[in-house]
Amino acid sequence: MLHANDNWHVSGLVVLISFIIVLNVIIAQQGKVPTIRRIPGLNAIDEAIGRATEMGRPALMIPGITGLDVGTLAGLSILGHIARSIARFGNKVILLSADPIVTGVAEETVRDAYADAGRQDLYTDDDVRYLTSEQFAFAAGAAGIINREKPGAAFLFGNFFAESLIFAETGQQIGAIQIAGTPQTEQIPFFLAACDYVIIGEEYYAASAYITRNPTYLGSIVGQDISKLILITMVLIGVVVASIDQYAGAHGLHHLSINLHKYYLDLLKT
Amino acid sequence: MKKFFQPINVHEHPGAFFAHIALGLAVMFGVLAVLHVAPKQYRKSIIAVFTFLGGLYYVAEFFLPAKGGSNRLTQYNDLVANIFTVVGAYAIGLGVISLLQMHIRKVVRTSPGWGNSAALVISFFAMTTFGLLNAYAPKKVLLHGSGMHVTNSDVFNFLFAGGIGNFGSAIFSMIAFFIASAAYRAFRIRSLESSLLMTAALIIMLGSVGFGTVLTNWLPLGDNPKTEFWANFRIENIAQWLLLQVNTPAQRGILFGITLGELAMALRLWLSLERGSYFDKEV
Amino acid sequence: MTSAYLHHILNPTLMFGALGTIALLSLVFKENKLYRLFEHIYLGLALGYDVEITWTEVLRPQLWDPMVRDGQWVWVLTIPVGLMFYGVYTRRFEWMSRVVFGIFFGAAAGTVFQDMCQRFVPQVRKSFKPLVPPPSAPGDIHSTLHAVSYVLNNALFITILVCVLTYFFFAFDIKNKFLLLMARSGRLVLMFAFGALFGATIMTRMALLIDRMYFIFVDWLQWAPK
Amino acid sequence: MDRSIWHKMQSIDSRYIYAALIVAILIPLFCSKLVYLNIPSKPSIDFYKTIENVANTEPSGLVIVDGQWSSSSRGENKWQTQAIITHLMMRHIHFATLSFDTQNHTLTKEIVSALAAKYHYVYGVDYIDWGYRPPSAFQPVLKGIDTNIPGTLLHDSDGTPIASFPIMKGITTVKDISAIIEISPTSSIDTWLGLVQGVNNTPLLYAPTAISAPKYYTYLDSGQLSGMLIGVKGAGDYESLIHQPSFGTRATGALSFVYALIILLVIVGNIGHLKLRAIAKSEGISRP
Repeated sequence: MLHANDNWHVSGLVVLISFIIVLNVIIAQQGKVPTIRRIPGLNAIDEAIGRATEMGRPALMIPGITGLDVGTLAGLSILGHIARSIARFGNKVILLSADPIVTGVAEETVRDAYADAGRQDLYTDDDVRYLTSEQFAFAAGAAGIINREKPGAAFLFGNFFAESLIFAETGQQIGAIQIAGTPQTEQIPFFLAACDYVIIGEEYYAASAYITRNPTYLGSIVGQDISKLILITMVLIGVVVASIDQYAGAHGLHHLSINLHKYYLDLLKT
Repeated sequence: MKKFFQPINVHEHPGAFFAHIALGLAVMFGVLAVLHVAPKQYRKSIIAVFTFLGGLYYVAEFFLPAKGGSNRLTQYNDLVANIFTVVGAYAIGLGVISLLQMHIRKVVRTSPGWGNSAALVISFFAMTTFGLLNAYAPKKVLLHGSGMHVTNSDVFNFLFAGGIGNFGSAIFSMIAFFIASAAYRAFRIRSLESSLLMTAALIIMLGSVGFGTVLTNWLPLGDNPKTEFWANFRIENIAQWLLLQVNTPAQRGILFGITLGELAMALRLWLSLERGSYFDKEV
Repeated sequence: MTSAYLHHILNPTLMFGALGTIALLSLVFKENKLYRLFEHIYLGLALGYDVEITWTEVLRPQLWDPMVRDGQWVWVLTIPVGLMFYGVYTRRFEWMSRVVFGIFFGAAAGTVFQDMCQRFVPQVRKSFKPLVPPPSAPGDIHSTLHAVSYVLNNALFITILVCVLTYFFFAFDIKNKFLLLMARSGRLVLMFAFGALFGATIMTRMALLIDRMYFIFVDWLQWAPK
Repeated sequence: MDRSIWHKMQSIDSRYIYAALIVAILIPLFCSKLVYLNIPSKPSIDFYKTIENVANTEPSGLVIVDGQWSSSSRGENKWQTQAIITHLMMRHIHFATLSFDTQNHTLTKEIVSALAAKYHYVYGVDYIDWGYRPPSAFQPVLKGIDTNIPGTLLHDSDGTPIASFPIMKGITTVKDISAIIEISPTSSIDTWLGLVQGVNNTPLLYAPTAISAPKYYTYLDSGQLSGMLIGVKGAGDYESLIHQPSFGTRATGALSFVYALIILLVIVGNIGHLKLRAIAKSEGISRP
């Protein structure tokens, strides 16, 4: 599907969902702020920072290994909030980045976080480090830094691939409390095995809302929930219609079957 | 106006070529200067406008009705991609400055571990130099005599195939160690969740390796309709069923949620509805 | 030891690769000086390769050649835009870097509509799974069994999908016991699925380590039989 | 019994685990004569039968071997390639190799040349190297194979027109191809399924890495794929089916050891954990 007019039903559905999300963001920004459920793992952020500070060890952050895409931005947004907490605790942060542009955004994010907490004195230029964009060279460098600087807490939020376990397991071995999340679902099993707290799937995109209770994010979550409800309904109707179609096909009711395809089953066909 | 942007051959009209470059740069810097002297309260809006424009092309290209796979904008897809690639490539300096600054400082101050930092800096310059030499003059002989014949491309291969290639595989294979220790630690009957994690992993493991499949090898293979039913209980078939019938819908459920989250985040960014430390700061 | 063997062992490319492999893998036992050295060499090489690739694969073919060879001088206009990145280093021009970051944010966000339509919506359509079995194939002696398994598998598929989606509701305050149970079982199924993924990944990862051992003991040292 | 032994069982130092893992891998590597329990899986057997069928029914047919793997997945794909090429040569089936990855072209060539010397395969008569094509040309080349093979591929890797080789006599479209083998860590098989397989129901065989295999079982069920070699276990299966044990067999043996080790570790860890929990319960202390 290269253009919207290849199938207006499909693009229409996407526009409808987009509209619902934006509308809910605006409603929330006007002051009608919703609440959301607990996300296990995120409550432990302050505890992890507190313990690292007590031990006199810095906190480590990695915003994934890809360039500036939506997943990385969501990760940076979560890390920005965490950096503020770290600054408030008066602790140091080490952020490792695998992309030059992400490095730039991360530098600003972390510096701002320290400025907001009034602790500019704690921030130095070496705190946000670009290593390389080569996947495993980055992993080698990160594993070395984790072993040498022994962070007391590690926050892994971004796009991770096969190397996820290298960070998580080396961090685990030096005794860091680790909290991780990624939109790359295949890596979640490894985070589950090696980290103390893992946020799963869409929780990754809901994390900022949960940490900050910011109306914009909360409104967005409501929009996403309504969209999910629409999708579930569509699937359930689809199951019923497909069953009738199967029955019709088996009993020679071809006319019915053609209509079911025309008016529902094939609407979203691309 | 359109004529102004036409290509000019630098060898035939060097004067015109450089004049255009100078004028173009002057106008660009002029625009930037105007943006910079604009009152500070407009800065947030300026950023919002540019963010919106940055995404507008792709949105418009997608939604404008197309005939035969292309519309008025489709022909510019390559150009837009090229512009983003080229501008993005300039950012490489951000990374290089960040890393080299730190390590050169270490070498200059001979602070602990400066030897390693020196190794990093030397490898960096060696790779950059021989990478470029390999691109421009791969066959040029560097060392010759006493049975030796070393070209630029040989040195590049030493660094690339011998170094980067092997080192990458080594780090990749390190995951094998970690997967073993992580499995040992995580697969415990500690809670219902960790028990489920363990059970599924063990079934898949047994189903995919020699001694596991031996366990149920007394069951028929299933190539005969009479015994077909019992073949379902072979461990490799149970493993396959788990991956297809349990794993697939679970992954799809996650995908639904994640994609919606991604869409919401993208919309907030594009329309500058995003809030948070980076986006809220007064500039 | 014969001189041919020594010559083989001391082949610079092979030796560099093998020593580096051993040094890097030694990290799993203990962080040590040799690891540190090769880690830094690797980082330096990779960063150098980044720079080299950026020139030979991006800037030379897409900027330099079009400008110098084809006279497309307009590409020079990208330079001031690229310079804006470096605003991060100064207080005065810091805000300028936000403009160019913003353009990139926008571009990353702008492709999302096509992505949703192309990758996501088909997944919705593929979930329309009938709960009525298809007519049985002629001569199928297990037709009832096949019909039952078809319906059960599809029902299971839909149940898991809906349960997992229920788990991902954040803003709706779910009080209904049945829905709570669905959300809870959604999370449990997720754990089961993650376990399966974990198990399925082990072979590919191990194969790579086996290959590295082969590289060291068979290809390089030639201690183990070929 | 002493409480500390249970403690040790549930918290073994990971360095011992790593050392044990290395030993588990090295035993089969050094003892090439060990015999392992391994039963070829059904997809592997189907793969083998398909090739045997080509040898029996179309002795002069041509098989396409397409490689998309590079050094990062060589641990699995290299041994699959070696086993498959060995089988083709043992049964004297003609084949053409094709690569859509720069590294793959060199890696596949190494394997084929070594085996060609052993089985007296003559280039251009018994096998041919269609060469490397950039990944961006993947779809166009596959579309071209449907209708005009010599016209799409034009030259072999040395620049000689492929139509001039005896092996290409009578080969013009996909209808003249006896089977297609895809060896790849990516989802490239989708494109073969979508653009080539259905045209003439050519038997399509797939050799993926273990990670990417699960997605493709459905195509085995539907018959669009005629067989599948899954990861390094698939390579081991194949070597035992053609009675040519090589590295795949040793690697499969190593895998069995490694898996047994991990399962053993999990069991030991759980015994320690459960016992400690029981002790703690009986002493009235909450969880250890």
